[in-house]
Amino acid sequence: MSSNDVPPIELRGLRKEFRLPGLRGRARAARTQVAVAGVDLTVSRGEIVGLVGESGCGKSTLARCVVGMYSPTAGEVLLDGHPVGTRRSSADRRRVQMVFQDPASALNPALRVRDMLAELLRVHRLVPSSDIAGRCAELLESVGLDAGFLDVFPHALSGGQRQRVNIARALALEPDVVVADEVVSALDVSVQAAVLNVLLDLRARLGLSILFISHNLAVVRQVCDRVAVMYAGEIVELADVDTLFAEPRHDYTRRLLAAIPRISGDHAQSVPSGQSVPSGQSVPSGQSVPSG
Amino acid sequence: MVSAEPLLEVSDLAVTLHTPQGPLRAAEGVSFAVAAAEAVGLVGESGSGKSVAMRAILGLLPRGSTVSGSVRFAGRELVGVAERQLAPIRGREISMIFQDPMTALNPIRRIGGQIGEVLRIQLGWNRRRASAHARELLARVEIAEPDRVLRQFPHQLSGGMRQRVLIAMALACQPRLILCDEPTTALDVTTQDQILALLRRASDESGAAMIFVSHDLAVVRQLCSRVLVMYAGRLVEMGPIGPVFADPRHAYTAALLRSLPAIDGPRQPPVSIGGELPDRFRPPSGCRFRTRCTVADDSCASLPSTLLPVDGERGSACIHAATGLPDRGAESGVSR
Amino acid sequence: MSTVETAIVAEPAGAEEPRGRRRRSVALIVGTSIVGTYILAAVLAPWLAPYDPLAQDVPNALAAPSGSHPLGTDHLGRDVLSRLLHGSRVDLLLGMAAAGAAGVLGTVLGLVAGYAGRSVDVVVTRVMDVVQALPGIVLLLVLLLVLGPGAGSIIAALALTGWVAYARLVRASVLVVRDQDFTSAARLAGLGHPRVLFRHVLPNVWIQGVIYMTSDIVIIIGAIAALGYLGIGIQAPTPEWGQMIYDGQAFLASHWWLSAAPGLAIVVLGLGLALVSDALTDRARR
Amino acid sequence: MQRLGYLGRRLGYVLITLWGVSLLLFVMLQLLPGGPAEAMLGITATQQQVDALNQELGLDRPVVAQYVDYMGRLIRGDLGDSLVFGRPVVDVIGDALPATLKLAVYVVALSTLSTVTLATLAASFRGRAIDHVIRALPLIGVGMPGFWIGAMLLFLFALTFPFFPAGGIEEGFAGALRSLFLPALTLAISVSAILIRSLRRGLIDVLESDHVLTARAKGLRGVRLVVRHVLPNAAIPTVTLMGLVFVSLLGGALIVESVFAIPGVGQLLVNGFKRHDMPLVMGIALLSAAAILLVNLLIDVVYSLLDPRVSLR
Repeated sequence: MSSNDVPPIELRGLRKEFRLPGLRGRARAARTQVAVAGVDLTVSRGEIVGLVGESGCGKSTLARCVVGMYSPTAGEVLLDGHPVGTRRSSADRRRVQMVFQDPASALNPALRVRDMLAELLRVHRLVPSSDIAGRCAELLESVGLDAGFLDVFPHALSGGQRQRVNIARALALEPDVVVADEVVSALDVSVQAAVLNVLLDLRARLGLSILFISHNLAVVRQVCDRVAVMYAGEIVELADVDTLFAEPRHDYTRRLLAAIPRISGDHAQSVPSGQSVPSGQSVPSGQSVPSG
Repeated sequence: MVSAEPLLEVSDLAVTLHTPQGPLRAAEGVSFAVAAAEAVGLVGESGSGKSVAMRAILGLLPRGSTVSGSVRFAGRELVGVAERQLAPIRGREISMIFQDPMTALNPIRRIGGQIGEVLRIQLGWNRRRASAHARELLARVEIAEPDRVLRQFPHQLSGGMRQRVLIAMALACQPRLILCDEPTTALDVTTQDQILALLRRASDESGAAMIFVSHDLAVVRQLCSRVLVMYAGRLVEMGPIGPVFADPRHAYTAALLRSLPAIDGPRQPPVSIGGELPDRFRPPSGCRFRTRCTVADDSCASLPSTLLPVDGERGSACIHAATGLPDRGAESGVSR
Repeated sequence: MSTVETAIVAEPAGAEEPRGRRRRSVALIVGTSIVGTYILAAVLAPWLAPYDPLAQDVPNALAAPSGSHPLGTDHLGRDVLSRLLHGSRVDLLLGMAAAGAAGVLGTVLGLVAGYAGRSVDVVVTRVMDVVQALPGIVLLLVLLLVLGPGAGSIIAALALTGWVAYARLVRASVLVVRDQDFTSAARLAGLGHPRVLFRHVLPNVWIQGVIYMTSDIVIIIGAIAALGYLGIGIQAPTPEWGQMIYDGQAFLASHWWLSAAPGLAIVVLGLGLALVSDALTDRARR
Repeated sequence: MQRLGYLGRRLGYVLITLWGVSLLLFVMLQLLPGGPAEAMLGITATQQQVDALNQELGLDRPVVAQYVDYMGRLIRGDLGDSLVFGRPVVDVIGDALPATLKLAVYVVALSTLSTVTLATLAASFRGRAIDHVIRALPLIGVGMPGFWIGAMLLFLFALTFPFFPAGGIEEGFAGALRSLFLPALTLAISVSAILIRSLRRGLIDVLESDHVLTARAKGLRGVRLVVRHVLPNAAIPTVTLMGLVFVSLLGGALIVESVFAIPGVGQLLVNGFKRHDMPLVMGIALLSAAAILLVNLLIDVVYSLLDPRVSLR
């Protein structure tokens, strides 16, 4: 905990309102929807902060304010201690990158992986043009994909592979902060872990700061250092991950934790176990399948 | 009273879907039985064939699909039967709840009409009687203002409310079997919790048997007494849920359980199953999990998909079914 | 999380017709051959046509089809087959030019309106609404009054009437693409608007315009023929299908083929283009 | 309440668009080569004749003053006098309107009937022979110019087999029904070509939707399923398409009237164009725009009745 270090990203009193269309004049105030109601949050260098909450709590809006897709109604976003204006410069945009939720729509179907990565490197002049090909392969390697995937179109990738390419794209710009918005929620459990490990690895190797947004508390517990619980546009609890799961303080956090189904221990067994398998129903022996 | 014959008996069920890339064998060799009033979980990941197998029971597959094998429900065969003969069973004896409550209701008809409809066509009730009963059903699924909701359209309700409406619809004719196809996947955790409690109570009260399809092992753990595990179109393990989860006898079940992030207990780094799902059009020979398996050997390539007995109640299609999985499976498997 | 499963369950095209793919590629081949034949006929008309399309032979007027005149002669004794072949130059060329102009104009406006949003979008959308509030033929006539007679005017008038359909189509696709995460990602990566528009949005939407163009050419040729039929299109002696249908109508009872032949020429061309369009739509959907 | 608000907004939009059309037409008048007067009189006219007509029409005044005058007359419903007929344009069009209206109603009835029947058949027997036949029809129909279909129908059913009159419009309901059958059929063929495609696609999309799966899981099937859960939902996108179809119908009607010698608005337009009767052409343009916008408004009403979600927009 080095408090004298300037955090790569800090939110101060961040607030975002949306005006609902249709009404004008005096009724306008009543038709304003507050998505984020004044949030303070800091992500230190090399830290993974989880942001959890249910749909509609404002976590995605918050993410979009952080990366600059929305300009906040009030409050500010500070990069390395310097506030960024509503119109972000290209250099400022580059420093905060986002990995999107939906692997299907996050990659341009018309571009090969190589072209997509090379474009970013070229536009921002991140490496000399002779090194672009090598850097592309290196980026894929850092997310656990071999260079063979460079010449592939997105439709030929599985969900997990797409999500890794998405991370590689964010990495191409050498950002300080990555906002990971529900990056594994569209993936199968067996594939989720691979993507999570990529994030953990990047944090360890590059000192990346990650704002990890998820509705899945179990996943957040696996990868995050601190967790912020969001409810109705506000952060209702912010704590170290072990503390939060062991001693939740806010009533909403407690309810959220209680609602999660657990794999261990018996919850409810409505059917007496003796009745569950009728006689003659044990493993059928004669069942065969044409194999191959 | 336990009858000798199970309520539902599925044997050697195989489903071939027609896709733009050609015929796809989405499920094959699926055999299991469900007793009256029993709750069975059917788990698997994308492409495991679990939803397809479920829809095949009621003949609700997309056009051009072909089904072989047998599904016997209360002594009647359901495979290869005309739509005309299946229709009276659907919604009355076997009902189904679907995954996405946002799209599962007709957007341009009122809730009351949609619930009442099943009573009118299946039980021949008149509009007034059906409507009165629909109100009662809404109250039973704990909807606060049933009278108002009856007159509303689906878009005026939240996802959780719509799923309650769908449950009410499924319970309407007091079916003997309820098929649930990932009914809580699209919902928030707290809403999911309420819906699961509701489903548990509903199946207790009605005495209906239930097959609960889910990718979420924990949800199935909450609700079911027995579990079936599918992978790449085949059934790989089945048995009472406690023993299966405590001591899995199929390498896939074990790997899946390990990869689950836990909400309590010691914090552990993410563990994944290496590799990707096999090509669905050209699956590997023998055990389909062997390409990602850490405890496979040469014999796996020629292993039949038959479930081998573990003990009287359990079966697994793994070479380690009888002896238990070797320890190295528990350590390796950490990969990217 | 059966996203793959539901995707397959919901898959419409292939699931309904197993043999569909082969039949669709047959459709594409047939369609392209038809269109190709027309283009060849137009290019080679001077060599293919047995007679001068303008040469009159009044004593031999209204001759029935025979060895020397496969489709007979019209009321001025001109060879119908020769006029038909030369007509393909006029109708096809004008049709493609007008469709091309309308397509480019509409695509650019639709792209800009959809991507820029806000006031630009409102202005373009309002203009589209105004143009579409007038039946095409009425606007066409008004524009021709202003622009005066001639092939150039006809192309310009057709383009000014026809761009709206392209603009609507492209704008709608842009709105979809603009909401996709990859467009946001491109913006977040600090790429400028022109680059995002032309490299990330355009490649995903232009095919819609091209597909529509294949069916639009037929509609436009129909309109050109309609102008000819009404006697206000391409001026008289030049062979043009619509004018030929009109000329033949006076002799419908005795010489039906005079009207039927040029009409069939349009119908078959339309069929060919429709087959191409259908096949392309199918490819794009996949 | 919400629905009324929605319709109010739509009505406002219609008025704005109509004003846009009038502005467009005014600009066109100004752009006429040599000015409207010369365009009307032809290039053989002497300068005195042109000046006289300019003065008579007030075209020698500044553009702004002309525009104020133009809008003032429009608001009073005055579209000027027709040069050819020497009578107010409104009256001339009013005389020709009934014939065109009868034709339009006839076409709507014929095409709706054939569209619903054929599209439902095609969607229910998807992939079978009947579906392929019905799907092939629009492919041919789209390419057929209306006036040519008209001429061929005329040849077949009026000249070769004289079931129907070759032109004009007969007295009385039965007469109109008989004499307008061929022109209506001509137009219905091209209109249905578009509609069948759209409705078939819509039906198939609905047939594959989740809520139809729910309905089938409740035990619905066959006609009841289609009538209660498929057709109403599939009709919604097709209803919105009707607006565009009406536009093409109106345009087509103008041409088909020439083929069948029906004394309607279309004939007026063609004659007006050929004789450079500007007030008449402009009047027809403005009135057809008004008709189209009105139909679109009507479609919005129907749409808001069909789809409960619309009132929230």
